[in-house]
Amino acid sequence: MDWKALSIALGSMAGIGAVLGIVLAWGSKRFFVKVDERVEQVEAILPGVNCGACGFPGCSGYAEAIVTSEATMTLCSPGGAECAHDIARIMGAEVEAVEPKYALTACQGGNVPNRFDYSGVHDCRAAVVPGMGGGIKHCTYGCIGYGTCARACPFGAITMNDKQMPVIDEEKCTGCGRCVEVCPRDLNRIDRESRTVFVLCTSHDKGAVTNKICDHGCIACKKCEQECPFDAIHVIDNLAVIDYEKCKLCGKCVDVCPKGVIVNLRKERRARKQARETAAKEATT
Amino acid sequence: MEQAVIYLKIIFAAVFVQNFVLSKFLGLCPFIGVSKKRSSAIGMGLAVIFVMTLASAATMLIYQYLLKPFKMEFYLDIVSFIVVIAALVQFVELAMRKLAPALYKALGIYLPLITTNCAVLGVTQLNLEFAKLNGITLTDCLLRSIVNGVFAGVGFTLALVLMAGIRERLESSPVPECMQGVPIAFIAAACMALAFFGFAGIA
Amino acid sequence: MAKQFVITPSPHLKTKEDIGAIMRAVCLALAPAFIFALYRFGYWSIAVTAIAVVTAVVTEAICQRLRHVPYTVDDYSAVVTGLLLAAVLPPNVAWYVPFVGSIVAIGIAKHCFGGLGCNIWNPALMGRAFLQAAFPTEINSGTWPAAKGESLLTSIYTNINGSFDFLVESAKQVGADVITSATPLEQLTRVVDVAGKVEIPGAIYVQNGVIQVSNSQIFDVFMGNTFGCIGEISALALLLGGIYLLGKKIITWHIPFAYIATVALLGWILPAPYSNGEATAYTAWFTGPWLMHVVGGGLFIGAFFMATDMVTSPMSRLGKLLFGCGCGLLTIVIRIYGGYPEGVCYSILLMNTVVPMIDCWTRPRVYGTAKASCPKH
Amino acid sequence: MAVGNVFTRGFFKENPVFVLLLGLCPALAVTTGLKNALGMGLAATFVLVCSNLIVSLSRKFIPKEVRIPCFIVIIATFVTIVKMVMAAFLPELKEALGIFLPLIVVNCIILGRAEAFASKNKLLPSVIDGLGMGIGFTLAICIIGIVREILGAWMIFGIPITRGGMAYSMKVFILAPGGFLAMGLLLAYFNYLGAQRARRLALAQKGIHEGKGAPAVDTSNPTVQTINSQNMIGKTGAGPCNLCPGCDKPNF
Amino acid sequence: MAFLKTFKGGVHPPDHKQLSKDAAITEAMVPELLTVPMAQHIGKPAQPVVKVTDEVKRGQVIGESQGFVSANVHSPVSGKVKRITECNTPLGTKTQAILIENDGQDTWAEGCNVESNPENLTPKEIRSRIADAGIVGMGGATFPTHVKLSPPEGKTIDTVLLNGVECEPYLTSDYRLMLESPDTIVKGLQLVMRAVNCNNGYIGVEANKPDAFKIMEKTCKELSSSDARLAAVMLEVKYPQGGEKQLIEAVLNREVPSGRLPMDIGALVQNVGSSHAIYQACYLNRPLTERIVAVTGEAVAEPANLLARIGTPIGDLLRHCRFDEEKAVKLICGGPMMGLAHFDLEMPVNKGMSGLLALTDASDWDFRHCIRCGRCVDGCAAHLLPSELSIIGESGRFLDAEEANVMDCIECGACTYVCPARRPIVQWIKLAKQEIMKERLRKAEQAKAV
Repeated sequence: MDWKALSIALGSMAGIGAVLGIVLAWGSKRFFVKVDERVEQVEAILPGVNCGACGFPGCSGYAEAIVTSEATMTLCSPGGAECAHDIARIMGAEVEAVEPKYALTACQGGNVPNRFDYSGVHDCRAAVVPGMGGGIKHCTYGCIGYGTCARACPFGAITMNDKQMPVIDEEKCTGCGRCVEVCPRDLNRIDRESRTVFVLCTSHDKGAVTNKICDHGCIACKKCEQECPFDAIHVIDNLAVIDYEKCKLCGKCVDVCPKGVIVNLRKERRARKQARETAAKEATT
Repeated sequence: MEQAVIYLKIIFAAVFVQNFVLSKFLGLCPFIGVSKKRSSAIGMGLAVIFVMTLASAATMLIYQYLLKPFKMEFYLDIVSFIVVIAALVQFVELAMRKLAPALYKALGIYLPLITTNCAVLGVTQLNLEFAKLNGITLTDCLLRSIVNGVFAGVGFTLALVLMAGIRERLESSPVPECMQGVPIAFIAAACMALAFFGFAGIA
Repeated sequence: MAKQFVITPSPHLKTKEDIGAIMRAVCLALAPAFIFALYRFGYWSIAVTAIAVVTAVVTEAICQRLRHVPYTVDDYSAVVTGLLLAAVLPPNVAWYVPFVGSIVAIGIAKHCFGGLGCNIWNPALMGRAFLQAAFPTEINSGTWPAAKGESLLTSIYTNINGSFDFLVESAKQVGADVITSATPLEQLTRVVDVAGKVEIPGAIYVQNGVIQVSNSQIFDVFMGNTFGCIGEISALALLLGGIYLLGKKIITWHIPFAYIATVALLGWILPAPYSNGEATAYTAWFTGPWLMHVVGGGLFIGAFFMATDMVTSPMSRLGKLLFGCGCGLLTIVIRIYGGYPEGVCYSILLMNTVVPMIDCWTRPRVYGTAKASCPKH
Repeated sequence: MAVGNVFTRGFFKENPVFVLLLGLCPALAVTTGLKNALGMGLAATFVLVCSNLIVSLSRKFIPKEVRIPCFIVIIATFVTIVKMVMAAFLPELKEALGIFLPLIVVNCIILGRAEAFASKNKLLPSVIDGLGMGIGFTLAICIIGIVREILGAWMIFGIPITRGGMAYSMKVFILAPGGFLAMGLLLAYFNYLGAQRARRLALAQKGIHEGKGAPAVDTSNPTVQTINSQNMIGKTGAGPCNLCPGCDKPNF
Repeated sequence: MAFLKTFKGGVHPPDHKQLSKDAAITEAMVPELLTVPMAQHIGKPAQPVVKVTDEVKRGQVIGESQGFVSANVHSPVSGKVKRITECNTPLGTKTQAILIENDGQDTWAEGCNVESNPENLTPKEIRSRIADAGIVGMGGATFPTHVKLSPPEGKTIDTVLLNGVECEPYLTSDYRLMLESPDTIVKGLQLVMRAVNCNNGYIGVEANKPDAFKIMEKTCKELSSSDARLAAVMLEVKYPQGGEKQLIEAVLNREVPSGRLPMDIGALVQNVGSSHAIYQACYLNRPLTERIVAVTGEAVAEPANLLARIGTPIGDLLRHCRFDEEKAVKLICGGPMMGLAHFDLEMPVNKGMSGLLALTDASDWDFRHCIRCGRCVDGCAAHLLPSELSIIGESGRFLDAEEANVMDCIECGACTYVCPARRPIVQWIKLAKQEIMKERLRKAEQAKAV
């Protein structure tokens, strides 16, 4: 054993280590800057899809806003309740449960005839630029059908069916609201899971006009208005509108609507919720 | 004049002919990871140049004054170099955060990436190989490794920035789905490396 | 039901010149060069071309099939790529060289990046660079087929100075199929000082630190009476094609002009290394054989057909000038100081790499604003 | 976590090269042939196992603030040992690996495993993790190596595949561009396979989506930016996106 | 020919003007029922001031201007108000419209159609005459003219440019007007110059209309005086030479700063048609109730330049010129480069409709990826990078387009005309502008809320 070499090696390594250690220790004291670790912690929890549903520039912006308590912790739609709880744990606060929200398209696109041929960019927003005819279909309130919402959805929850109407997959939908922003006809809306009765039409055309061009359009017949036991649905400007303050989601209006404009999603949603819960149970066991 | 030509050749070789990324495969992780945006590519590149220069100088000094005289260059080089580089990077980061916050915002976030950037340790190893093979004077060795360090960093930055420009363009291209992101970056790097073959044999 | 009119966005007039028309014009412009190649090198050169073109078209169709995008082989862009690739291959390469080259050019350099319009590098040149690295012996063989039959131009210009013809003639006399000789640019890179020795007819040599190239040699090379790749030997034919493209406004003058001018200027200015027997010496400044640099090798096909490739060149006019100058600089540096006799291919590829940056630096000044701004994204 | 999973996940699901995109430099630099690739892979595996072992043993003693330098020193020590052993017994291989042998120190896989796994787990799992990841790394670079050797030299393990077949080899594949190209095409191929698999899975269990996949590297600790950033790079790579519920898109 | 004045950029589409170039201006048949839209101009729509069943006379104000940037609307015929409803307009929007049943008498309202000498009018009076007559930019932009003539305090106009360029293919209405009524145009120009108190007036004419140039030059020389220097300027044939900013650049070599107006650099541009209307308003007391429309295109058998009443359905004009409804594929109001396609034959003529084209070519938008040929960059009169904008548009990142100066685009369509990949660049640009405006509105609202 070459003791000399060993001791030199040991000594020099120890020396380097000591010198660097001292320098770093001094440096960390000398150049100390306080940073809030929580920002990074929160950012790590956020899904990182930068969808903007929270209203901040990306997940990092939202994380910073949470830590500086500019924003509440429940704004992240994609992350959902789980995410909110994790953030709350870091921030040392409790949050109320977040009910899931889903998007819904308020048009069923019932066989509306075309007014003209269109050749150009297939984007609903392009179709409503002045001079582009305002959508190919005769109904100037309903879905244009170029799938802008489907392309805008960051979660692939919207697909266009063969009738060129958007179909929203509620399994994938996180209620982020991108589709609401992009729809030039304001057809998409985000609503709580428990709210299940909707009028799927936005046409303010006169009943006769709507009747002629659309088989799923509100014709302002007022049957729903008469049927409603809670005075919660009214025909305003040729369109049935539900007042959710009064609506008890009984679904009577759904049954009387001759055009199938009003729908009730309770059954489907309940079934799906049950499936989700059993799946979650299985996963834990 | 002679000296100048020699250094010119070193520089040309470090930047183009023996480009660290495109012909030596050094520093690929940051090359692929930080080349998505031009601004961050420039930041990363500058940080690498900075650290490479310091590391080249520091490690050459350690080699000349510590490892070589005590005949430890065979078994203590890696350990001592990496420790010095790690400490250096951390110290620079600390100092920059305090003294130049603006610079830290631009470059500092890339500094932690550099410790494990093999380009930095790689340049010290290459300098070492040169110093071992050609026993020229100490100052010459030092100067050479610093120049090599700076311009290897410049070469890295060049490749990184060009790559960032290309990837920005690719972002709006209908790249086949399975190739999006990293695979196409590698294929672009392959094409860049092929193009850089043109410099072969110069100097 | 009333008549349904068509609604389209304005403008309602569109130029007749679509991508297909542009590509067809490029094919047409390349025709003289290939007709000349048929004269000069015989049928195998056209077979090589055919292999390259067919492979390119088939690869394009296959790629589009795999990517589930519409077939656009009818736009002739794959044909152009195949033609250009063949143009920069030696006439006597094995069949698999153009085959592999076209697959790489279309499959990797074009469709991996998203197809026409998205490629960063000129596909044909990328194919060529790949082949150069993959099959170096095939590409740099230095053997060229002896001209089949009496070449028209050979007979016309033999009496001037058969610098290359005498080789062809002698090969024909001994019945050889191939002859070994250097292209003019290869000769330029291997020049030696022959001070005091006899002058070799047709060779390029150095005297008193100046490279000696006779006008007749240059004229021969210009006419295509020389050795080289299929499509690039006749500067005259390429010039005709280039003028046609310029006339049809398929290309603008900026890139070819900047490119050729830079090559000529730097070819004249820069000192070239040569061997004076024992060591490497340098010729004097401002004495370079600039005309040989211009007409020899692939400069014309590079300047008129490759560098002007729309997809891989800058968009603004200033950018095009910059691009051309960069190509010229790199070409000359590689030719004089680099390891390859020809620098056109690599110089264009290198400049293609820089195009995104050039595009950013040379954004036009927007009407009514003080200066152009490069968006941060 | 099951020991078997710890061992095997590095092979495919979290392959350090193809999925996490770590250790790219050696994966391209020394894969001109199968022989070098195997040598590098084994050397790295050895270092990985040993460093995981020591890190795991000493995880209670090393103060949190200086653990990264400590890990680096531990790794560097083992790399030096490998270097010396190789110099003594396999000088040829050492020459072939060149500077990439000492550069094992900065191979992100090793530091990443030390930080993310060994410093938090007991001895046995740490060693198994190191072994699994090491084998995954070796596997990956051997795949690259074999592809490049066949295409570039028409040989496997230095033995020609057919007599006189050299003519068809494309020498570019043993050069730098070929390395990048092979890597890019292999990654694309694995992406393609991953996407196919994800699509099949999604079809099979329509709707029922597993929870978040186990993160490759623990991201909850923000003090170690190095590892975080590496993980960020890893995320940009292939593999199904495990961020959003029900998403079957590969995450690029 | 060598160095005619022009601007930087531009393209050369085929002009197709021979179709209607030699057809003298004729009066169009006045239909039984006219639809007079209330929004025929940029700015707030006019407010109807008549009720259903009211009797109206020709030239009577039926829509009152709302606010400063707005214009009056007058009845184009005498008759009875039948209905107040909605109609499509050539501007591509829907607006309120007054349906008037024509009584065939064409009785002018009181004080209208009376000759008067405007020599003694003050600038302010000229402006108010113009405002009362409801004159708007008749080249297609339909910007209220009196607004243009009222520069705010501190801004002076030193040059008035009359736009006789008519660079859009097919269109010949301005050309015919210049040939047939040169002195009204020049007198109108003099009135404008007096209204803004400046001495220099130019009329820009493209070199492909040498006869019009000659006649304008002659008239200018005749009417020029020391305090009103008039000249005709021949300009290179290039699209969009007739763009306001391009005309200023070509004639005066000045650039309108981004986001500003020509009056900021002391220039004022008027269409020759507007000038003619100003003449009629001031000399004849006739409000703007008719305009010249070039009805042309491949599907029109007898192309013509018709003097049509505002409110005439375009179907009537087309049938007047014997258009082939089977053959026609596309109807365009305005020129083929900037005009909008329409599908409604009942849509009325408005004040800005300079042309009515029935084309047989559908020109599908089967576009490919940008091949970066750079033709759009060379052709762009605003010196933008249309290809970049199109790529931004294609990938839907509309808000990014703002950084690429999309708001400076004049939507002339030159980029889209030359694009060999057939990319609908202008549509993406319009879309991006729309989205950016929406975003700005949203931000402003947010700011207001905070």
